[in-house]
Amino acid sequence: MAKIQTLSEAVAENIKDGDTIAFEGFTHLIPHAAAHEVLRQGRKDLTVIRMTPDIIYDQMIGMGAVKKLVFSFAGNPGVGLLRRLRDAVENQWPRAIEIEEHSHAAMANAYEAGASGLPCAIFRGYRGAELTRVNPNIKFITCPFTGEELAAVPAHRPDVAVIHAQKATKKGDVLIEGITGVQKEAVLAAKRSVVTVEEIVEDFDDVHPNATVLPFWTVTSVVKVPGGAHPSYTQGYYARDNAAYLEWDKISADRETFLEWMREHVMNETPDVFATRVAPLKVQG
Amino acid sequence: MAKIQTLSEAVAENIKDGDTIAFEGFTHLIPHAAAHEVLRQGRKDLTVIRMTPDIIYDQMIGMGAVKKLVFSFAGNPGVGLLRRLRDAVENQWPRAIEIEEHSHAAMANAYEAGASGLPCAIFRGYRGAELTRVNPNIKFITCPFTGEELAAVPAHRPDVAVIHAQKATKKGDVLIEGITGVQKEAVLAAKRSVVTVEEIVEDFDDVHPNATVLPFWTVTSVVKVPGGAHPSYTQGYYARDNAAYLEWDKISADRETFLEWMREHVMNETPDVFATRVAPLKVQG
Amino acid sequence: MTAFTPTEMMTVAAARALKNDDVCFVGIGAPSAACNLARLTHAPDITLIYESGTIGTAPDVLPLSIGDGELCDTALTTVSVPEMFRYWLQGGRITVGFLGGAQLDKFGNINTTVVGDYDKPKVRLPGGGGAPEIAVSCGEIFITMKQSLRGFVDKLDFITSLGHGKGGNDRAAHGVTTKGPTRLITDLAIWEPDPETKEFTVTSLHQGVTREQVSATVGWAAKFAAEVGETPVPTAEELEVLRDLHARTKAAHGGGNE
Amino acid sequence: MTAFTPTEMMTVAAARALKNDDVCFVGIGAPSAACNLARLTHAPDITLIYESGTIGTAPDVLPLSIGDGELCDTALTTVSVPEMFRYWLQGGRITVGFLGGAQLDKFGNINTTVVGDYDKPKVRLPGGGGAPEIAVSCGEIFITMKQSLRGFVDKLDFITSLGHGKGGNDRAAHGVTTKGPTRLITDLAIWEPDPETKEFTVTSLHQGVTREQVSATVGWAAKFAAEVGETPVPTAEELEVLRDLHARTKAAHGGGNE
Repeated sequence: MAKIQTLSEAVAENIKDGDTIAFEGFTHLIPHAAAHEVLRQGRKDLTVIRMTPDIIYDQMIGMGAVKKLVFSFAGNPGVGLLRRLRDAVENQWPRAIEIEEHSHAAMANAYEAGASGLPCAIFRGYRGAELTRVNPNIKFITCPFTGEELAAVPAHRPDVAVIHAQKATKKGDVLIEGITGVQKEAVLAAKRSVVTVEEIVEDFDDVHPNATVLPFWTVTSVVKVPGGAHPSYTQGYYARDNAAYLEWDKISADRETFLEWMREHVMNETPDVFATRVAPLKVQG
Repeated sequence: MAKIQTLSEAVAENIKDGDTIAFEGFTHLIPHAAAHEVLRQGRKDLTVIRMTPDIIYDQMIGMGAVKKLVFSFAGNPGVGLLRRLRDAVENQWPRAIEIEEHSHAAMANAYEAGASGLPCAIFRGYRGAELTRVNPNIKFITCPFTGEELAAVPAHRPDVAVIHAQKATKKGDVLIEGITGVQKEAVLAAKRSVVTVEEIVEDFDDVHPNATVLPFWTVTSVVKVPGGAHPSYTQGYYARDNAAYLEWDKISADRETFLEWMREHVMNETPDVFATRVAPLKVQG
Repeated sequence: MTAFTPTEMMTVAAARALKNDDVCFVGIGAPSAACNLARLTHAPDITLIYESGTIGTAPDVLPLSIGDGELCDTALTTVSVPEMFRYWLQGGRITVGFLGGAQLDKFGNINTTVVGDYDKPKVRLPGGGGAPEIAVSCGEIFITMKQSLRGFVDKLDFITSLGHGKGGNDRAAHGVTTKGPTRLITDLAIWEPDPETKEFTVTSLHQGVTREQVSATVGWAAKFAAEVGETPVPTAEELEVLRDLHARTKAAHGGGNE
Repeated sequence: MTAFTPTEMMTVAAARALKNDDVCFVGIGAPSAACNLARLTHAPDITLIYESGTIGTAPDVLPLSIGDGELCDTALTTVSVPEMFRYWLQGGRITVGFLGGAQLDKFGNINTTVVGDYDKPKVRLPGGGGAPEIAVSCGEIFITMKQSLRGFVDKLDFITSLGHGKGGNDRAAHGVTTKGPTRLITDLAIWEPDPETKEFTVTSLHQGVTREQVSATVGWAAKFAAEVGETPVPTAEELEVLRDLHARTKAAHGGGNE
C-alpha cells in the first residue's frame, strides 16, 4: 500500500546500508533526485542494478556508496565513458567495486522474470560472447522439446526499486508514459519501491485503458519531486538537459572537481532544487 | 507487409487445408466474420488453437473443419458448455477430433514464447494438476540457479493468426484497445496473419504512445469488416450480443438445428451481414 | 428479519471473508457477486482482478463474462493476458483466488475437466482455464459451491486443480508454498480445512441447516469441528446491496437480450 | 562535384545499403545518421527501431541518445524494453542491425568491453549493451567504423559480440543461423566477408583512397576482392539531405546547450 511521503522519509524508511537497489529509467525518467537523497543520507555498501549506469551511478560510485554494480552498458549517453566508474574499476578509487556484467537482453529478461515471480529467465543469448567466461551467473539450459541450448540468468529481485514517473493518484497509483523502459518490471520485481513523480492527481480516469500503470498496492512510497529526473527528461514536462551531460564529462574527469561539485550540488542541496533546474527546459504538457 | 484486401481474398491467400490457425480474442474482439469465411471456403483438417474455443470453434468443429483442438477453457462464456464440441469429443460427430489441453497460463506463455522467437516457455505451473498425465507437451525443467522445477510447454507457432481489431491505418498498422488478450502475441507468433477491423484510418498520430499497435510489416492481410466480432463486442463500437450467446445454447443442442442455422446464417451469407447485426448494439465511439 | 435464499447466504458469507486490502482473482457467478458485494459494503478499497487483464475494476453491474467491456471501462488499467498470468498471478500478487467446479473432494481438489475417463468422457466439461495456476499461485483459495452428491464426491474423475492433494503435507510435497483452500462456502455451511489432516470440516452452519442436511449432500463422511457456530444471517444492508446489484445487472443485460 | 568528408562518404555508403522494406535496429552516431538519411532519400518506408522501445520512429533531428523524447513522439508505437528485446529483437523481426565498437577483428567480432585484461582493465569501456544479442538475432549486421590501427586489431582483447568467430562455419557452430556481418563500411572503403573464409575483404574503395591507405590502417594483412570497385561519390541530393539533417540537429540540440 503506497504511502505519500517526503523524499527524506521515503529513503529513510526503505533504503538501508547493504541493500540491493535498482534505480531504473531508460534514458528517460532517471530518478536522480532520489539517488541524491540516498547519498545525503549516507547509505553505503549498496549493490546497485541498472541497465545503463550513466551519470546517476557514476555519482554514487564516485561517492563510495557502491559495493557491487550489476549492469549492461556503462556510458554517458551520447557523450562518452563514465569516468568515476572507470576510476573505481581501474584504480579502486574511492573503493574497489565488484562487477556483474550482462547484456541488455539478459538484464531486461532478468527484470521480466523477477516481475513474473520466476527464479530465472531463459533467452536466446550470449552465443559466442565472452561475458559467459567472466560472469558465473550466465548458464545454459536445454529446451526439452527441441534440444536447443538457451541462455539462463537469475531473475533480478532487488530489495528496492527506485523510479521516477509522470503522475501518481492520491491513492498512490503510478502512471508511466512514453519510453517506459524496465521500470514497471523493476518495481514488480522488488520487495519495496520508491517512486518520485512530477505531480499527484485525483485519479487516472482520463488515461488510456492500456497505459502503463502500477496500482497503489504494488508501490511502497510515492513522493512528489517536480523535476526529479533532471538532467534526464520527463515526457510531457521537460526536455533533457544536454548541457549537463556534456558538463558531467568535465566534472567527473577529476576527483577533486567531482567531490567539490557533489558537495555543492548534491550534499548541500534539497530535493526542491530540481524544480528550478528544469524550469528553463519545460515543454508543452 | 500488410495488404488491404477483401475477406474472401485474405482467407483464400492465407488459409490452407491442414493449417494450424489461432483465432484469438479474449471474450472481446473475437473474429467471427473471418471464421465464417473460412467455413464458406470449405477449409478442412485444421488444427485450431485458442484459449477459449467458445462459439467460434463450436461452429467450426460442428461443421467438421477441425482435425485438432489446442485449448484451455471450452465453455460458452456465461452460459454453459459447448454442445458441438461435446458431440465431437463424446460421439465423434461429425468427426473425431484430437485434443491438446492446457491451462490458461500455459497457453498465454506459449503465445508469449512464440512471439519472442523461443522454442518453449517456462512457468510455475501444473503443480498437482492431472493434465500433466494426459498431455505429453507438458514437461519440466530445473532452474540452474535454484534447483526449482518449472513447467515447460512448446511455443505456439501457428501458420496463421486471425484476429479482429478496432482500427488499421491505410498502410496496415493495427490498433487494439481495451481487453487486448493474447492477440498481439498470436500475430507475432504466427507465420501469417489476417486482421479484420472496424475501420481504416489515415494514421495513428492521435493514439496513446504506448497503445497496443502491430506495425504493418508484422501483418499479412488487413480487411475492413464492420461488426466482424459479432456476437462478441468491440470496445468503443458495439456491445456484446448476449441474446445470441443464450440462443446458441439452443441452436447447438441439436445437430439438424445447428446445420440449418449454419446454412442460413453463415454459408449463405456474406461478411456484410455483420454490420447489420451490430447496428442495434452500437455504443458511443 | 428479512427472508433470504441459500445462494444469498453463500454469497454474503463469501463477501464477509474478504478484507479491504485483499487483491482478488475473481471468477464469474457467485465469486463475482461476492467480491463486488464486499467492495460495495465493508471493503471499498478491495482490488478486483479478472483474468481478462482488468486490474482494479469496479463494475456497476455484474459482468456476463470475465471479459466484459464494463470491467475494462471501470478498471484502473487493463493488461494483456500473458502479462496477467505472468506478472500478476504467477508474480504472487493475488491474495485470494476463487474457485468452484463440477466436482470437489474433501481436500479441496477440483475437477472441471471431464466426467468419466479423460479419453472417453461421459461428459466433456470446459476444462481448467486459469484454475491449475490460480490454485497454486494465489495466497489462499476460497471455494464457493452448492452442495450436492453429484458435486461433492469421494473421488474426483480428474484432478484439474490442486487443493490439499491427499491431505496433510501433500500440497507442500508438490513444491507449493501457498495456503491453498482455506474456506469452502456452500449454500448450507462454511467449511475449513483441519489444521493437521487438511480435510474440510464444517465450522459454521447457516441458519436453520442441520448436520444431517450437510452430511446427506456430500459423498464422503462429513466431519464437523469441535465447535460449530451458526453463520450470522445476512444483514439488511448486505441483502439490499446484493439485490440492488442483481437488479441493476438484470436491467442492463436483460435489456440487451430483448 | 561537391566536396565531402570521409565521414559523409561512410554515412552515405551505409545509407545506400538499406532497402525500403528493411527493419533496422539503429545505434547512435553514424548508424543513426545513415538510417535517417536512407529514410529521407530512397527508403521512405524503412522502419527504424531504437532499443529504448520506439518502433517506426521518424525523428526530424538526430537523437542524442537511443531514448530521446523525439523518438517516442514520432514513433508508431513505443514498447517496454523487455518487450523490445523479447518480441522484436529475439523474435527475429529485425532485418539489419548496426554495430561498431572500440576494437574490430577481420572476422567482424567486436570488443566494446575492456582494453587489457577483464579483471584488471587498462581501459574499462562501456560494455556490450544490446550488442551480444543484436549480433546474433538480426538478419544481417552492418558495421560502421573509421579505420585505425587502434580499432582494427589482429586480436581482440575481449569478444563482446560475435561476428564470424574464427571464420568459415564458426558462426553456425555457435548455433547461430543469421548472416552476421555482411558489410563493413569505413571512412576509406567497403568490405564484405569472403564467401568461404568469412574474412573481410575490400570490395570497394572510396574515391581517392589507395590500397596502401587501407592496409596501413588495419592491424592485419588486408585482403582485396578479385574485383575492387570505386564507391560512387555522394550525390548532391544525398549530401544536401545529410547536411540539412545535421544542421537541424545542431540547431535543436545546440540551443539547449547554451
